[in-house]
Amino acid sequence: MLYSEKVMDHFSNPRNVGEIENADGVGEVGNAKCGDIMKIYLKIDDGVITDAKFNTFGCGAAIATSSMATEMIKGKTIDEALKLTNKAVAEALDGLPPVKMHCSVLAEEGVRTAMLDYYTKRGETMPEEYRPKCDGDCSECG
Amino acid sequence: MLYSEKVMDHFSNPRNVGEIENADGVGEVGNAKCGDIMKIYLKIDDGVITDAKFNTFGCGAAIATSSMATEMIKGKTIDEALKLTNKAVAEALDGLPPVKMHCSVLAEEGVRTAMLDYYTKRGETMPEEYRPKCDGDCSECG
Amino acid sequence: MIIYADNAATTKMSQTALDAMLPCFTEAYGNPSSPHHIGQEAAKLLIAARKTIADLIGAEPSEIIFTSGGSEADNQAIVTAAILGAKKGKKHIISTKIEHHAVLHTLKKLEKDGYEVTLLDVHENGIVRLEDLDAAIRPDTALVTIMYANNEIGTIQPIAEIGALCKEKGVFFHTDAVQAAGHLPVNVKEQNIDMLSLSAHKFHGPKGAGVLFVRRGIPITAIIEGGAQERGKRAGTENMPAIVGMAAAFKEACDNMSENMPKVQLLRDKLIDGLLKLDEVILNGDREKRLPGNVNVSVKGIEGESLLMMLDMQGICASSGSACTSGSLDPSHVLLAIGLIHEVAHGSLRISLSEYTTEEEVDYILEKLPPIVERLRNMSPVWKKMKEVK
Amino acid sequence: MIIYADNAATTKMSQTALDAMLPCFTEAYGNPSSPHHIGQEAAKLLIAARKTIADLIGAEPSEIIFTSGGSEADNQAIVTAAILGAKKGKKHIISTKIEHHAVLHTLKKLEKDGYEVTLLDVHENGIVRLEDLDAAIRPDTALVTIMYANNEIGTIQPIAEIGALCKEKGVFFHTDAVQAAGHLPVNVKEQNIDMLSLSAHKFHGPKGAGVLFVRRGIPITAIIEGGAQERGKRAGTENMPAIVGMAAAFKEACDNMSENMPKVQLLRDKLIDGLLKLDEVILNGDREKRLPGNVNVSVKGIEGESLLMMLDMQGICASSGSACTSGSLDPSHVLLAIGLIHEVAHGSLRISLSEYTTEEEVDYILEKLPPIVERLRNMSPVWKKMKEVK
Ligand SMILES: Cc1ncc(COP(=O)(O)O)c(C=O)c1O
Ligand SMILES: Cc1ncc(COP(=O)(O)O)c(C=O)c1O
Repeated sequence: MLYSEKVMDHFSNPRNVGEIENADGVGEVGNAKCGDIMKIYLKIDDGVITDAKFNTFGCGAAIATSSMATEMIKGKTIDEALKLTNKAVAEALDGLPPVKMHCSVLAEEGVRTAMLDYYTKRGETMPEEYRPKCDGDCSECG
Repeated sequence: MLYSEKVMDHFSNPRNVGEIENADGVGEVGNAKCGDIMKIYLKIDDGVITDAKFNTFGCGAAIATSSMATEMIKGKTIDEALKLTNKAVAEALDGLPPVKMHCSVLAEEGVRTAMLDYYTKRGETMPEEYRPKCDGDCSECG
Repeated sequence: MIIYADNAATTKMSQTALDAMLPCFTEAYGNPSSPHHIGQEAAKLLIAARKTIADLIGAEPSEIIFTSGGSEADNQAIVTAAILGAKKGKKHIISTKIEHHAVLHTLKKLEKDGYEVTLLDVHENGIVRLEDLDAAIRPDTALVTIMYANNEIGTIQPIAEIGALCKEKGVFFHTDAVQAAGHLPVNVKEQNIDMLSLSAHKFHGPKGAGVLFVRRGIPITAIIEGGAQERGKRAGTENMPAIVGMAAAFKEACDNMSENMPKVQLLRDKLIDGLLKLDEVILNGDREKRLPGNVNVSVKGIEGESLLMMLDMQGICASSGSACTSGSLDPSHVLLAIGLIHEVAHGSLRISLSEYTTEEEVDYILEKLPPIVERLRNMSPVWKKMKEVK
Repeated sequence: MIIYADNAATTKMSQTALDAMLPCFTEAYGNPSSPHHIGQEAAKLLIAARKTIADLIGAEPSEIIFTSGGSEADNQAIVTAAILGAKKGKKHIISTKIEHHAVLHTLKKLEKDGYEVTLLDVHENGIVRLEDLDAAIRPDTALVTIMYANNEIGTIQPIAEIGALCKEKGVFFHTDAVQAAGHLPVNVKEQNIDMLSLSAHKFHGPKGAGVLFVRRGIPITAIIEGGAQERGKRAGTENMPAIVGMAAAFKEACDNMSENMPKVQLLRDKLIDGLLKLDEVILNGDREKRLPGNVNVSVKGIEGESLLMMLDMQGICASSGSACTSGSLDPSHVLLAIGLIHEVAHGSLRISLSEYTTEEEVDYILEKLPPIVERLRNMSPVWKKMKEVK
């Protein structure tokens, strides 16, 4: 497996673990069948992500990517956060083993799904290109 | 391969190497194609084998069985010598590896072929049951 | 503290085995096929190793083939039986859903070649139903291959009964004894085993050596062709150090089995009891018919790999499912076969002990595990949902 | 004095290789598939070994498959090409009459499965004729497999030319480099090699480890099925100590090749010159295009095994024909293929040197051999007949 030190750091000391009461956006992706579920909570004030938290059931990479993704979007504007890609998350972790790349996809999708919830709650439509594509079947990004 | 000590002894100090001038019986068996040729010389006085010598081209077992066979028939009567079997030679050597059993057959056949020569030279007929059977194709006894 | 508790994946070499091997590197380094004395020294060691192993399983030396490990032995056993069967028009093979991939994947290959494979279901504890086996055997059954003990959940099959049934029905019986050898008694005669595989590195022997036992009279198919080694049934210069080390390790394991295994079993039971005290932890496999060193639980609400990693950070080396399948995304086929749902299968933890494990180590595991479980559950949406539902 | 001069059969382990292996037994004994730190320590060693070997032959790490030895690698390479070929309706394979049995017997098995095999003749010196190869390649040729250097007579084939020809014709080229690796330069790119086999114990590495190089893009067929080791192309827990030892030995051999091999060659030439001074002794194989350590002569009028045994009693370990074929009654197929009559083939003597051989040892051989030859000739009816005829 050989995780990078960054992955190990985010796995053993995950940032932003928890829930946000009355979050402005909540997204849950993955499924237990595949062994990974991420639930992302966002607090958004004036178009800026002021807080992000997560709960994750999953492997080391799933926890580390959740931690890193929430770190990366905190303090960002919605537009910036929407542009977060799985590659960027993986790179920020100094890479992931090939069999674990799907975890970074899950993190990207988690953020977007929470965003979709935010847009929906506000009765707005999310820009098409940033809508989550994951149908929960992890074999696709494996 | 794992030869017995007896085989090693008869190989490294073969008894009765040589030729007998004007031998009473000479027999050559085996062929170079198979890698073994034995030539046995007998001196026979009054129905007793008074001397036996051999020349052998062949493996360690071929040399050891030649040596042992000539040892075993020296001093024996013709009748006794005819009864020498390959098994007896192999046993006297404390056994031979399975792939080398054909060498003991060669030794038996060598003695009998020399005997046949002796009978023929004297214009006598050799008892049917002791006639050499080897046709020189060693694959048969391999 | 470093605790190696992944002995089902591989074991640490025994010093006895290592000591036996070393001369093969530096002195008796010859090729046993070479007729000179350095080669013949190796040949003697080879003969001795073969006899040692044969004696320990109730076989003849000529019934032992040295392979590179358990997988190769499994492959060769199955291919041998398949080819023999095909000659008699028998192209049906029976196995179970919980075999090692070395068996299952070989069977899958045979299916592509026109063989028909029946994979028996198992009880919830992982044990095969003899009546199912009985019912599955057909006139065209070429082979029954059922593992002696499972590598994940440790379940021990009723091998002697299976052997007797196969004998009665006139069907070849192969058992993958890779996890059992050195830990449980093996006697191919008494247990009516026609073919058996074992692997040295599972009983403190070296990696790279295994044995295929094939009862005399069964014509063996080589899967590696070449030189005349192993009576032409397995080509390639013999891995002498590993073979010699395997024989030494196997002898040591078998000689001390009746003394060591009850001790290992006590530790196992202490560990199982301790783990089952935790909330929502279940034991996988049978409580009694279980390898002395095997502990396998599912810790609900968390995923195995993250649990392993946290244990590893505490110095505890364990496993989740078979070592061979890590890197795959699917949960273990064995856990699914005993009826676990995916979610619970993902949360499995295998702790496999050996005669080198100490009680102190078991206590340490029992001390370190609960806070880790709590921490992971605290960040698990699955766990939270479970608790809400209740 | 004990002189090991059977390095073509197997070699003594290098201390460097042994030192590299030992930690795999006692510390990094984990299974590289295990995610915990003891397993991952092994995984790191596995990655490093793969890279070391890949670099030394001009390949990528992903093109290296670890096997249990040269025979397995040969089998797998040929089966891989055969299966690929069959998918395209190509069922013709070209090889030579002087290949190792690992190749020849695999080809024989394929013949039974409906493949057609052309075995090229060789020149008297053992070298393949490129024009014969060119003529033999057909539209349905799936594979050309020609050994880099012969294990009996040491003849080196024009591998780069063969590779270029195969590339031009669009045919896969496998070379059995078991005798060449570590002794002659190998570069799979420059030499246009698609598949290559090597075996660790032929270059002072451990027994039980080999490599199959397969160029990227060629789909490999597993011959041992099971776990996902070696990207699913070779199942079975990796033989870590042997793999690590192999990499260390190969690096050592390649790094010192340009320094060591000329020295070995000088000794070889001294030995050949000395032997050819004897009456009715002929050199088998090519004088120039020859492995640095290989000496193979036929001593007319005597048989090889008895010669070996007498040499052995003087402490000299040599061989007659391939070590793998000892125990058989037939003279070496290689010696027959270069045109020797049976009688002369039976009298062959192979003395294979290595970088561990000293000049003193060569002198000792040259001193001890003549009286032995004389003694055996004195009791040889074949020799006497030869001398009478002359
Ligand atoms: C040319 C050649 N190919 C293949 C092999 C087989 O290698 P191994 O014995 O390591 O399987 C050998 C050695 O025996 C050889 O010399
Ligand atoms: C039950 C079982 N069978 C077969 C194997 C394969 O053995 P090896 O890895 O030695 O080839 C293993 C271990 O991985 C096993 O546990």
